[in-house]
Amino acid sequence: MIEGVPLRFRIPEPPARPGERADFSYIVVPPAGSARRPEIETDPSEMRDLAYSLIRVLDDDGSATGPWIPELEPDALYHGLRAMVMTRTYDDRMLMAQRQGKTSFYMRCTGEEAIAVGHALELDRDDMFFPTYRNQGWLIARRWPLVEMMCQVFSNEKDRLHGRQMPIMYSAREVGFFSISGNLGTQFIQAVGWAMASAIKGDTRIASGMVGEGTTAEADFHNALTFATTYQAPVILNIVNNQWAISTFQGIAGGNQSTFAARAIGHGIPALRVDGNDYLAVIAATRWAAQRARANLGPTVIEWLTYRAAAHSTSDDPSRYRPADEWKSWPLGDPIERLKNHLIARGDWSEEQHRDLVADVDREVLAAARDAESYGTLLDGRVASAKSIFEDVYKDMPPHLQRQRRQMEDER
Amino acid sequence: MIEGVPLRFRIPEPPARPGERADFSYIVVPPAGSARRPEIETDPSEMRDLAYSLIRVLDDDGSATGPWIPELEPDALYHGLRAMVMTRTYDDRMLMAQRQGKTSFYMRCTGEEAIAVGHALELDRDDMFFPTYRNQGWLIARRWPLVEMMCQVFSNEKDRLHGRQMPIMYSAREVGFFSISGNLGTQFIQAVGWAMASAIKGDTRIASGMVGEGTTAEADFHNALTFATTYQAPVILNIVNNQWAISTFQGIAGGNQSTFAARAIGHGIPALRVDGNDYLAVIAATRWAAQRARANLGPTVIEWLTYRAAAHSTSDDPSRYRPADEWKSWPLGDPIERLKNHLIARGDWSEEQHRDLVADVDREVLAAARDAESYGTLLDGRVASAKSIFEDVYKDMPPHLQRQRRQMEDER
Amino acid sequence: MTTMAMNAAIRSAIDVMMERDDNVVVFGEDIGYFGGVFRCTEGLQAKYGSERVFDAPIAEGGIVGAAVGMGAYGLRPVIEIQFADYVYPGLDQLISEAARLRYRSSAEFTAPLTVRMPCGGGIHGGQTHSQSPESLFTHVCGLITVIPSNPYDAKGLLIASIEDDDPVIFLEPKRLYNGPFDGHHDKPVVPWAGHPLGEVPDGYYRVELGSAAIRRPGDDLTVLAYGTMVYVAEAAAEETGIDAEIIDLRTLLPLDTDTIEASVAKTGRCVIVHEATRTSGFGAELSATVQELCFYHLEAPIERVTGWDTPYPHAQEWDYFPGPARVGAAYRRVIAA
Amino acid sequence: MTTMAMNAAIRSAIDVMMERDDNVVVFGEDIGYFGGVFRCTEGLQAKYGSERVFDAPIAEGGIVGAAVGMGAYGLRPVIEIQFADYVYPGLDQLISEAARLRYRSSAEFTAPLTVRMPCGGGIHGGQTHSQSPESLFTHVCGLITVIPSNPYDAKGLLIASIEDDDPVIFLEPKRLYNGPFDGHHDKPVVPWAGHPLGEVPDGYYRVELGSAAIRRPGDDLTVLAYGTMVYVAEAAAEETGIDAEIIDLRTLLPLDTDTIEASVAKTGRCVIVHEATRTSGFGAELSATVQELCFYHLEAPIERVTGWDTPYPHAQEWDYFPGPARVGAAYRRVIAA
Ligand SMILES: Cc1ncc(C[n+]2csc(CCOP(=O)(O)OP(=O)(O)O)c2C)c(N)n1
Ligand SMILES: Cc1ncc(C[n+]2csc(CCOP(=O)(O)OP(=O)(O)O)c2C)c(N)n1
Ligand SMILES: [Mg+2]
Ligand SMILES: [Mg+2]
Repeated sequence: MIEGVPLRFRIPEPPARPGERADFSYIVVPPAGSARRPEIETDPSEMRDLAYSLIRVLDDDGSATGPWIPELEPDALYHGLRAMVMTRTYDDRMLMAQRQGKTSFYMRCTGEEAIAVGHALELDRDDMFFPTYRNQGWLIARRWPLVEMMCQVFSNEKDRLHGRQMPIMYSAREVGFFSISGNLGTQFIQAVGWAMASAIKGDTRIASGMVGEGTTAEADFHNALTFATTYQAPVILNIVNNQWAISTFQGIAGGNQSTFAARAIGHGIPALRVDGNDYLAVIAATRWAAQRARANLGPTVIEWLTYRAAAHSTSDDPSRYRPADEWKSWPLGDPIERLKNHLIARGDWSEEQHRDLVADVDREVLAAARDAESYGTLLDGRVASAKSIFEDVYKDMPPHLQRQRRQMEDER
Repeated sequence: MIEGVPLRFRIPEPPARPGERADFSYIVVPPAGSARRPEIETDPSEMRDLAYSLIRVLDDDGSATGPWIPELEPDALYHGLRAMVMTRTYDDRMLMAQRQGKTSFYMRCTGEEAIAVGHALELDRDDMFFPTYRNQGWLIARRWPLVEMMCQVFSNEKDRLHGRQMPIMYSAREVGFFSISGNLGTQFIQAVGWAMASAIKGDTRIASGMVGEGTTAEADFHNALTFATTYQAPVILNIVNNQWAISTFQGIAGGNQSTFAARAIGHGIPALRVDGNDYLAVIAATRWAAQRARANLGPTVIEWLTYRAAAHSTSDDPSRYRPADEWKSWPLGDPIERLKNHLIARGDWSEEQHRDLVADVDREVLAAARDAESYGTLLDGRVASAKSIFEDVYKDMPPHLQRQRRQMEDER
Repeated sequence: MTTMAMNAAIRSAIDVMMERDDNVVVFGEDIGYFGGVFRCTEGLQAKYGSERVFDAPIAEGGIVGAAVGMGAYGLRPVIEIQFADYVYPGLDQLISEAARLRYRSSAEFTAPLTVRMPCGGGIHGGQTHSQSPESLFTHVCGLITVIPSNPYDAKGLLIASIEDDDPVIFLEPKRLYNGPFDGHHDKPVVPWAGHPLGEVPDGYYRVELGSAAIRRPGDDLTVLAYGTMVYVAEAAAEETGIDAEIIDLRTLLPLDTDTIEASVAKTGRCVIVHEATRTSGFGAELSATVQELCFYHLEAPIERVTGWDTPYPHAQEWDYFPGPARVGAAYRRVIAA
Repeated sequence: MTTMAMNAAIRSAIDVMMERDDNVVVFGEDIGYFGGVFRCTEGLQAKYGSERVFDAPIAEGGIVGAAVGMGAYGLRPVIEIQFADYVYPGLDQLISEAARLRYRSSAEFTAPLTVRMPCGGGIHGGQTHSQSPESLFTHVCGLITVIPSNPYDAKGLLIASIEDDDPVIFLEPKRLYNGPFDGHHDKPVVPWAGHPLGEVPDGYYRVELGSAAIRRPGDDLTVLAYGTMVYVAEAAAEETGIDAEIIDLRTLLPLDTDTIEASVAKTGRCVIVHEATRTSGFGAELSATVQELCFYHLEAPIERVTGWDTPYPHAQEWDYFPGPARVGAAYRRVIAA
């Protein structure tokens, strides 16, 4: 018996703090192409290893390799690249707008563009996506008008959400993008419920939900996995492991003891762990999981390994809690660069074409911003009317809200 | 692409309903002694198989076999047997009292006695146990007075909980038994918090929490695993898989897709899956997990495989949802019979001695019941005073409660 | 017309709606094959199949969350929380999601769920089977809160709730499932058979949300009550001989302030009765509203008779439960004031 | 004495208590190395080590649940919920566990936690960074609910909360962290430096729980307010010229009814102001209480000025926020009545 040893309390610490050298030795990067690709019919118990490996298609030279290479038209690749570039450009423009006071708040997804863009382009138009606040790439990939997005960010007169939601909390049913909640994790189980409903109705549409690695600790993450497995719901449950949750590194969510993909194992759900900065891997893994769901083979969990290159939000200053240049050491690189290099390596693209693309996208984003600003911004106060805040609380406005609305008008 | 296939909604069904033949083919019973016993220092990633195997020590002939045989004095075995017999006798007596209206409610643990009894006798006196309502065996094993237990069940004048709690919701700090909550799962994370506190203080005490397999679906189950792994808390997290949660079989909690022990894998916590009707296996697995915790090796999850032989509670009639004789087909037998046979096989016990024990225990329980009833029962209304309900809401009674207490007295 | 107990009336409402609308699905803990611990869904799985009536894992947050997703898809989930005391793990999904989905998406997505839950005491359930959390829901804009007091209303209100396009919290006073209960726990149980409100049409009908019912017209004082307390209020009127006008609110939000105002304007006196703890209970809102609407009519202070501000005790249940004696004492005080 | 902003005063309270009592531990999301999104724990991890000040997983239920277990062990956890809007996943542990542990175990086990959370609007946080859920807590017996309006009180009340042996909900109006705010959002921000209540002793002192403070004595009417609304009420008094007696409740439960009663008995008029939605907000309880205690003194209906019964909108924040114009209008109506 080992007794009488004083217990110790251990708190996981990130490998590097400000002033220290970035250290990603905890990220093991296997060669591209090394992860196996089981048939989608494989029993989940036969593929637990995939929760610990890393699916990668693009190698350091930009060539695609291994069993996960997805069949894709060059056009599709080009569209993905353009959407990623557009997403980053959009983010930079909106960040600037926030600095100018045109909006109260903004969140970028820099470095993570491949995930939402690839996911959006691979799923079907009628599927439903339950996104996070870092999935603007989906909207851009699906060509939801930039002006619509910006009007929401500016909370202006043309904002379809009537200024009710904070910036970036989009809702875009036409492109299968569920209304974003400010509460973490709540939509993961909703995605499962939506998928259950689709199965109940004998429909063919599937759902996909996304959370950050920090959010895996929330109750609704567990609810989602339990309901997904019990009812074998046609849903993809994505975990974007970008290493940070505001100032908290992934070890605080339990990431030092296991991969996040492995959370699925105990529920008997197959899990893939995927290089989220590898656009081809994103397409391939999404396709595999979607095929399983559509074939009545049930849910799949995907952990996307990536890095949050920018601040958490405009309210955040990451240099207070991590090395300012950590991003430069991130071993999985930049998704845009990697896809660009791949296209170049294939002979389908050139540095010059890329420069043109960037310039072109820049112009498009700028034009959209001008257009959107013409409908007002938070700064100039051209926002939805005060009395509109009483609408949509209920389908029909109950008497007490009518009274309150009258009172508001009387007291102006 | 497999598309256009209508989705199907699948709801797990138990193998047999009333009128059908009991069917436990889903329970795989490996031979006793076949599960390996890793050293406690083994890395969790090296023992994932134990979440899918079944640790058994006692074979069908009552002999102990394999690497998990615990060292135990014959006296300790005798004490365990006696506590199990006492637990069952106590349950039967209290059931009768409920039928007589002496209490409003009762819950038996028939068939599951080995788990709480063995756990109680193996852990240290100063450890803290966060129990379920089916863990009365702990109190009996630790010789908490039967009369105390019964006075709580009768809600009588001597009830230490002053009639505030429903019957069986004991609290017994002296024997390391935390106050039972009526809300499922809430205490699992509390056990982790208690263990974290012990580690923070450099103490040597550990915690143990228990939930039913149905309760693994609750949020606090996930909270417990996340906090336990992140802070490597010295805690044992037990899942009693007795196949049923009221009328709902284990498949609805996700048990058809995986074992419950395996829930731990994704959190990087070692898990044991144990024959819960095998007293020696209970002792051995508890010891192994406690040693890990005391040696600063972190948490362990244990799934105890057992069967809820009786009704869920006195409000329940299981013949409405499962074959009335299902218990008879349960492949892991009766824990009392199995330990008895083992003692007989060892030559330490006989049928006659056992009959004497049962008679002796019967007398003791009956005497205690008489004693307890002398302090009143719910039937005769000799319960704690009405005004005592205002005490212990806060440490010091605030003015509004004093006013309400006065009002209660005025209006009598 | 058939005589139905309240749980049977609830079952009948669900049955009618499942028949009429394929999008109605029902799930919750133990509600499938078994039919629910209070038998409110008995026979429905056999009738509609386990794809539309099914057991759920023990995860109230998951149950509500999945229902929100289903509602967004286009279904009308009717879910059961086994006891109102267990709704708290589901509160985040109710407050942060169901209640605000329409608003935050400008009606792109909605959550037309009905969340049924047994509430209230009187069955020796102790602190975890007796709670009345209604006031919490009424503080959450976007939710509708309903609480019937008899089989007829239960069915009509539940049908209206399921048809409503917003999330409805449907509280079922469990002590009323088998009969009206006036707090005289030592008297024999009275069944619904024989009570006029136990007569329930077999088919479809609605009792509109947002309208109260006057259960007993009277001139001396107005009593605002709901659920079990309606019968306690009636018993107290009978026992004190005070001519109370007893209003059964039926829907707490939106509240039928017209009926309340008219009554208090007439009587000038008001007693509010509920079983929930007093501080910040729904009685507070009622009291504030009455004094705002009827200040110049009030001849006596408004009184609240409620559960005490303690957890619901097990052995002292009848000292906690606001019975006819306590309610009658309040009537007398308010009349004497 | 030092001039401190309110977040600094909060930090100072925790610091003082960590120094005095080894059993005080602090955890929550982003509160460790980083010091919290509002900097309320800045520097504490460096001073006391990560064993006593540490980051938690994003699981509010887990944070509260772990704290309950620690409290039962004998520690005094001081936990932070990053925004009050995110407390709902932790409500079950607060309502079903922390609040009732002492009662259900007859004091064998207790839960001496302090649950800090920023609340209220005014920072363009929209519906998920602006809520004021205080009334929910006040309905839960077993909890104490505190809400300071200035640095001096914040420190003294927080020390008293940490020392208290019962669970305390400690709400921090986030718009007050950096300065008093009277609702005139278009005027420059006023810092705490210069405000008398920004002067804070460096060491230990207590402001007792359960006692209100009269911020402005007056004869015309009584205003019941707390948190940010205290300054709005002051501005409205100044702008209308009405001689309001402004009471800062500081502790909502237990409530200082003596101070309230004495004031309303004197003025005969009462306005209640809070930022939370109106229906079943804490104003309802206040209104009910005032009319119970002071019915025969009241010369006009009690008015409630509150947030509207809608989610907190982002762009229309200042139409939602109960500012001096709305509060002043209520003063005038109550005086004229
Ligand atoms: C229920 C809830 N708790 C806390 C927060 C505050 N919060 C917003 S984002 C965030 C970090 C989330 O991290 P992660 O899930 O890893 O996503 P990422 O930001 O990295 O994409 C926190 C704690 C919240 N929005 N909701
Ligand atoms: C939060 C909560 N939800 C629901 C219930 C009602 N309930 C009491 S026991 C029970 C079944 C529990 O099953 P399991 O966890 O398997 O434990 P067992 O009874 O089999 O020991 C349910 C649903 C509860 N007590 N608490
Ligand atoms: Mg993250
Ligand atoms: Mg069970």
